[in-house]
Amino acid sequence: MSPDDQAAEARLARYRRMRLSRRFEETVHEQFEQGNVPGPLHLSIGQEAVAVGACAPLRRADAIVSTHRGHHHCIAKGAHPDRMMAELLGRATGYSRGRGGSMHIAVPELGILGTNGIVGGGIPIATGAAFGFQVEERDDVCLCFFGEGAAANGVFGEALNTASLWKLPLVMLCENNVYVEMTHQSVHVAGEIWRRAEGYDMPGVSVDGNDVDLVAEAVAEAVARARAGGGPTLVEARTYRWLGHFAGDKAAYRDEVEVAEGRAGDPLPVTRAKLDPALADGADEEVEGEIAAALEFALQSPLAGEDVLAVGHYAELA
Amino acid sequence: MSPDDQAAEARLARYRRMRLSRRFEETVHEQFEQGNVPGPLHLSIGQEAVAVGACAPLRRADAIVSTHRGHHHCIAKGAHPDRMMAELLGRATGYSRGRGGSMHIAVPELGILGTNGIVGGGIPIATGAAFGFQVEERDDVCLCFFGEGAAANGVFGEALNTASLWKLPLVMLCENNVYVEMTHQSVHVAGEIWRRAEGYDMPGVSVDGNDVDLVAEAVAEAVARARAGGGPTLVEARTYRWLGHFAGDKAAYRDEVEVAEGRAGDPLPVTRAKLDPALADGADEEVEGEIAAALEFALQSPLAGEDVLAVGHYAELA
Amino acid sequence: MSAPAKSGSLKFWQGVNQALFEEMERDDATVLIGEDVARVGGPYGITRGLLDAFGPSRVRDTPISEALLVGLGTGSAAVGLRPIVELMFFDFAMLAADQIVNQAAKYRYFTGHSLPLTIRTMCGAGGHNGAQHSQNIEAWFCAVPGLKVLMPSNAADAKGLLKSAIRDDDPTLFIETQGLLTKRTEVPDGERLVPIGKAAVRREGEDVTVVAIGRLVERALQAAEEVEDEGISVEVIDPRTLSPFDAQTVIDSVRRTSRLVVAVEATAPCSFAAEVCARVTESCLEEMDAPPIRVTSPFINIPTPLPLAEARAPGADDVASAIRACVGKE
Amino acid sequence: MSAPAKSGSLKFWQGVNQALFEEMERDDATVLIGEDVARVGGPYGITRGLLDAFGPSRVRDTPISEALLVGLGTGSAAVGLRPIVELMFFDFAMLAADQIVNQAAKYRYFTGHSLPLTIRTMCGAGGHNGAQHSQNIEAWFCAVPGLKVLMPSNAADAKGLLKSAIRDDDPTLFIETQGLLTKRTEVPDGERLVPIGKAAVRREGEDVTVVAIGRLVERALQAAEEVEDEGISVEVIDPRTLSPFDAQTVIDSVRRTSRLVVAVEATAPCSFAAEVCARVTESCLEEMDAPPIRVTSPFINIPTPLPLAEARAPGADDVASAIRACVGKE
Ligand SMILES: Cc1ncc(C[n+]2csc(CCOP(=O)(O)OP(=O)(O)O)c2C)c(N)n1
Ligand SMILES: Cc1ncc(C[n+]2csc(CCOP(=O)(O)OP(=O)(O)O)c2C)c(N)n1
Ligand SMILES: [Mg+2]
Ligand SMILES: [Mg+2]
Repeated sequence: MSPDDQAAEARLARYRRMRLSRRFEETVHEQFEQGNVPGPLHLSIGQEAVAVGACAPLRRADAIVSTHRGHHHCIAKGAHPDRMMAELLGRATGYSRGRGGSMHIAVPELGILGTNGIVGGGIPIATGAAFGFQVEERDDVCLCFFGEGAAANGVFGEALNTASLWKLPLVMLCENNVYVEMTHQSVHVAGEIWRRAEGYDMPGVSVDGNDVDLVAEAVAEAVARARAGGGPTLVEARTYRWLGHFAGDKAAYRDEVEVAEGRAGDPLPVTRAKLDPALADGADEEVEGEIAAALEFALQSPLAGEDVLAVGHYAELA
Repeated sequence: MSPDDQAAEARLARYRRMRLSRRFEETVHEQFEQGNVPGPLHLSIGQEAVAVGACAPLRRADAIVSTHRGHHHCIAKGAHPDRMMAELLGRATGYSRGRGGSMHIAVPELGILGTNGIVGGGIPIATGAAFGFQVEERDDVCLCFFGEGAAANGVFGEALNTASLWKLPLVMLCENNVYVEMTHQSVHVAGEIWRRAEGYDMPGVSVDGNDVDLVAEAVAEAVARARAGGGPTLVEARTYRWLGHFAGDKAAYRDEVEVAEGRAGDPLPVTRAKLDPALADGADEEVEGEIAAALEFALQSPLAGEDVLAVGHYAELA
Repeated sequence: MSAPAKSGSLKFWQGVNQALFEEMERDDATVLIGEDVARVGGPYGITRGLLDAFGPSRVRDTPISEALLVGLGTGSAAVGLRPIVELMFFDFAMLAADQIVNQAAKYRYFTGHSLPLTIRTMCGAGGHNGAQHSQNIEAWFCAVPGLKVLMPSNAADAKGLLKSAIRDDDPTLFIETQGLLTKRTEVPDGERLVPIGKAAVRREGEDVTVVAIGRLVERALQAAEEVEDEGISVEVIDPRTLSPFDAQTVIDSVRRTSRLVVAVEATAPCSFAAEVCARVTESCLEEMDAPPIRVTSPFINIPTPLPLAEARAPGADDVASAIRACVGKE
Repeated sequence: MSAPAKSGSLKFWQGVNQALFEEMERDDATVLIGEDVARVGGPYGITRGLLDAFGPSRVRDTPISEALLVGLGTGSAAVGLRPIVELMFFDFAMLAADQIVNQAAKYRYFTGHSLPLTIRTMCGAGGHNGAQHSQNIEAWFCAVPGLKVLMPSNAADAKGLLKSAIRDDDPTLFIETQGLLTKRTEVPDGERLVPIGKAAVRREGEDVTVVAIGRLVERALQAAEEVEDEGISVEVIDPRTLSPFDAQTVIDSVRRTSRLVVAVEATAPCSFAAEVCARVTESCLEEMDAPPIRVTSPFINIPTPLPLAEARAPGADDVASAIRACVGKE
């Protein structure tokens, strides 16, 4: 296969993943509005290019750590829409037995170490995974997703400092979607996050988070450095949170012009435009099928019952 | 009085303070070796110029927050050697009733909000004091002393971020004495601490911490900015810890050449050399008298007894 | 938006909101800081109207820096403010534990000066927020000298206790309960301060003393109604202040009823319920006719789906069964 | 430096040191990280020799970042290591509470995977380090599902329990006691694992059961000697594991003796001592002839001067008086 063909194939795959994430969330959002989601839902619609681009350079053995807004991260790293849908719909077949929901999805066998209800809570864990890879002399890396709001949690600086000192195979990926709950990032972020890397003697870059190829490129460089023992990199990807902080939040605190501009950065059309339309249509169809099947699987699955409450707290009882 | 005379007088005062701190610690160190200090002792000998230079631009109403190694900070801000000596010797007349010791000295009425047993623990409190001054629309500032090791505590980044966003009248003074307990700073610090300011959109400077005038100059600039509403500044002062981490620590983990070079930076002689010898001798004499009186005061005071244990936990019982 | 009507029937959150309004009006040194407390009036709307009323200097949205938040309170209190710091969920207090316990709580001990700091937070599994947004760790803070720990169970006490907490010259931890936010109670007109350290007898009875806190108070009262028809007379006591704990009121009651049930939303080990059992049995075991019984959540994590979370939390029926077991009428 | 002799009479710290050596030898996935644990072998010398023996990749000095430290353990355990994280003083665990409780302890619940993480720390007022370096907050962690909490009282158990903790597939919090570091006990030759969750009866007796942990075990045994001459026969039980707590062993004992004294170094409110009183009275109040008595530190901060710190801590004499009071022989 020629390099061009490979590039085309890679781009199609990326588009397909982004589309899968988008349709997954649109579908689960509908389910939420129908009252079928027994938990909070933080949607990442509009941010798909960050997740898919960042995971593109990763191998199955690489790890990612996600956040409270992590459906797209999980899907980008290979989580199955059916078990994710089941989890969000509170079904016993979900990744966390239907008892965890959106903020507690983990698939360690795929290197997905977990979404997290604590903002910034995953940062030390990601650093730890990178530490583990280094001790084990594996050339795997850990990619840590976090929001611009999470950068205010002290563990951010703790992680940069030690990761840089130890040259850990860590990629710190700040997904800046302009909002932190109901307030603009300017309330939360002094200066620019990617510039904080320099103070810790590590490279920092800023990238257009709505261009999946640019994100993939930037992260690929960071991943290559990490695999080669060159240490961590801080990447800030600029994108926009289309919807409210959580499903149900009308986000009346934002003005329409800003929202319209934000949505204009939709990462899907740009990528789709670069594809053979027939292939793109085919991908869309596949995605529809996959999503329909996932929803079917979830709705067919039994709701998590009280029997799931006590299990899995200790090895003895696992 | 001519500017020159003023400068000379100021320098004499600074020298006198440094000398007071040096002799205070040498004296308490002797007492420690005689078994008269019922607590840990972290000595700052060799670092006097950082404390005295940094406090030189401060007014009584300004606040400082200190660390576990804070005798020189307290003396520089005006704490009385007698009550400090009493505290370190476990006497009921000490600043903390003799029950707190070296890591728990506070004199709020002098703006000394406390030394601290938690490395980095004072950083949020200093930020809070600056916040308080801002809300009260006072033009006072808070100076936060912390070591290069403390910069690894997450609260460091949390403080820089919010202080910069809110333009708080805060001066973050990193006293880099090259050691963090028993390990070299290179084990603890990625890059250079003062450079981290830029990532938080605030000014950062590095200064020779063994030159009291240079420290005073750098901090005066930061203080002026803070009083004028210009926000926080990060100042890193380079100095050297002459002795072990605590009294009793032989510091065998350091090589003699390094220690010799470090001690060569003694801040006292350089300053003394710029003084009228007669005045300097006079200052030395005064200091000897003050220290002798302080030791006398402490030794004459009763040891803190069990009666101090329960008092001062709640307003009702204070 | 402005402050809700000053009296009549109020929701729990409105009691909190009114207390904040009244105390911020009363004392200019009072400030409120927290994540999303200003512009949007709090994720649950509890602080709505305060920014408009008191302005951006005294009411501030903060970055996500819980440890710093508490330090902002401690430091500003040390230089003359009377700050109120909101930690959105009690679980997040873990990120600030050093600043609360090692710093704020010990400030007076080290300095001899007052520290009029109020920390507000929200506990419990009343939402569908899962294992990291629903925990009850009040017991941690009851073990800390220098702190005062408050947990109101209704709108009137929420208002009156918070006002007392804000005026108090020691650091107070004021714990709101997620499951109570929208519950209504009558709130008397005019200024009413609920004293810190004083328990409330919610219902008098002869056969068994039920000590309940937060969300379990209402459930205990329901249980008391339920078993009344069975001829069991229940006394229900709401400590309201967990530290310092008004043990005497409880002990006097148990001396009369000779039976004790303690109901809390937390898990049992080393909980406030354990403390009540210990304090009471230490003082009057000989006068007790039955073992004390704790009604708590099982020792497992809090699931996200609300039905499962509610299934895990102790209900009125659990309290009722405990009462029956305690009086030997199963 | 290398590991101390493998047996005979060992100091508490040597038991810890040997366990670390043996387990790191046994399993290459075992790593040790902490502040000053490598080059200087720990501020108290507990980890001496490990860097030389296992090298700088597996034994690392870290920056002062307690929250990150625990995360380094959680993340590396998640990808295959068996990490041991040292938090120099228990007080500093407050800076890592989120990572311990919200993250590590819930990992298996959320993921279904093991998390073989061991967190070592040191509690108690045995030094002259003051109110921020001497606290006993073990009760906080006994309230956390998913964690196992261990507190050995002698060198042999320190060694055997730590070995079990390191091999355990759940996160364990291993609490060393400052006041015991240099105390000697006989440590049997060869490999000996002390089971997690099993209490030890240190001394058998008929009249009263004394449950003691950490530093209070030795003091309880001294007290037992002391009152023996007065004709009081004391049973002393050392739970060793605080969570899960081996309540049955204690309850069976109290059923025989009908009396309970609980001695801990912590302050009383919501302490492990409160939990023991609650568990025991819940199960066998009718069989008890006297109220339980807690012997704890008073509810005040820990002073820095060692004589004052010792005056504050409960001593053998305090345990003895409690025993006499409990059996009614004051
Ligand atoms: C430690 C902590 N503090 C506060 C919260 C409440 N909270 C949930 S999401 C959120 C905003 C996070 O913003 P950002 O990091 O930018 O991520 P985004 O939501 O934009 O994806 C906050 C404050 C939390 N979950 N954890
Ligand atoms: C949170 C916390 N972690 C660890 C310690 C133990 N400790 C005391 S001093 C110290 C080193 C501090 O180094 P630095 O900040 O450079 O200050 P210096 O001692 O050089 O003045 C450490 C690790 C502590 N007191 N607090
Ligand atoms: Mg964001
Ligand atoms: Mg230093």
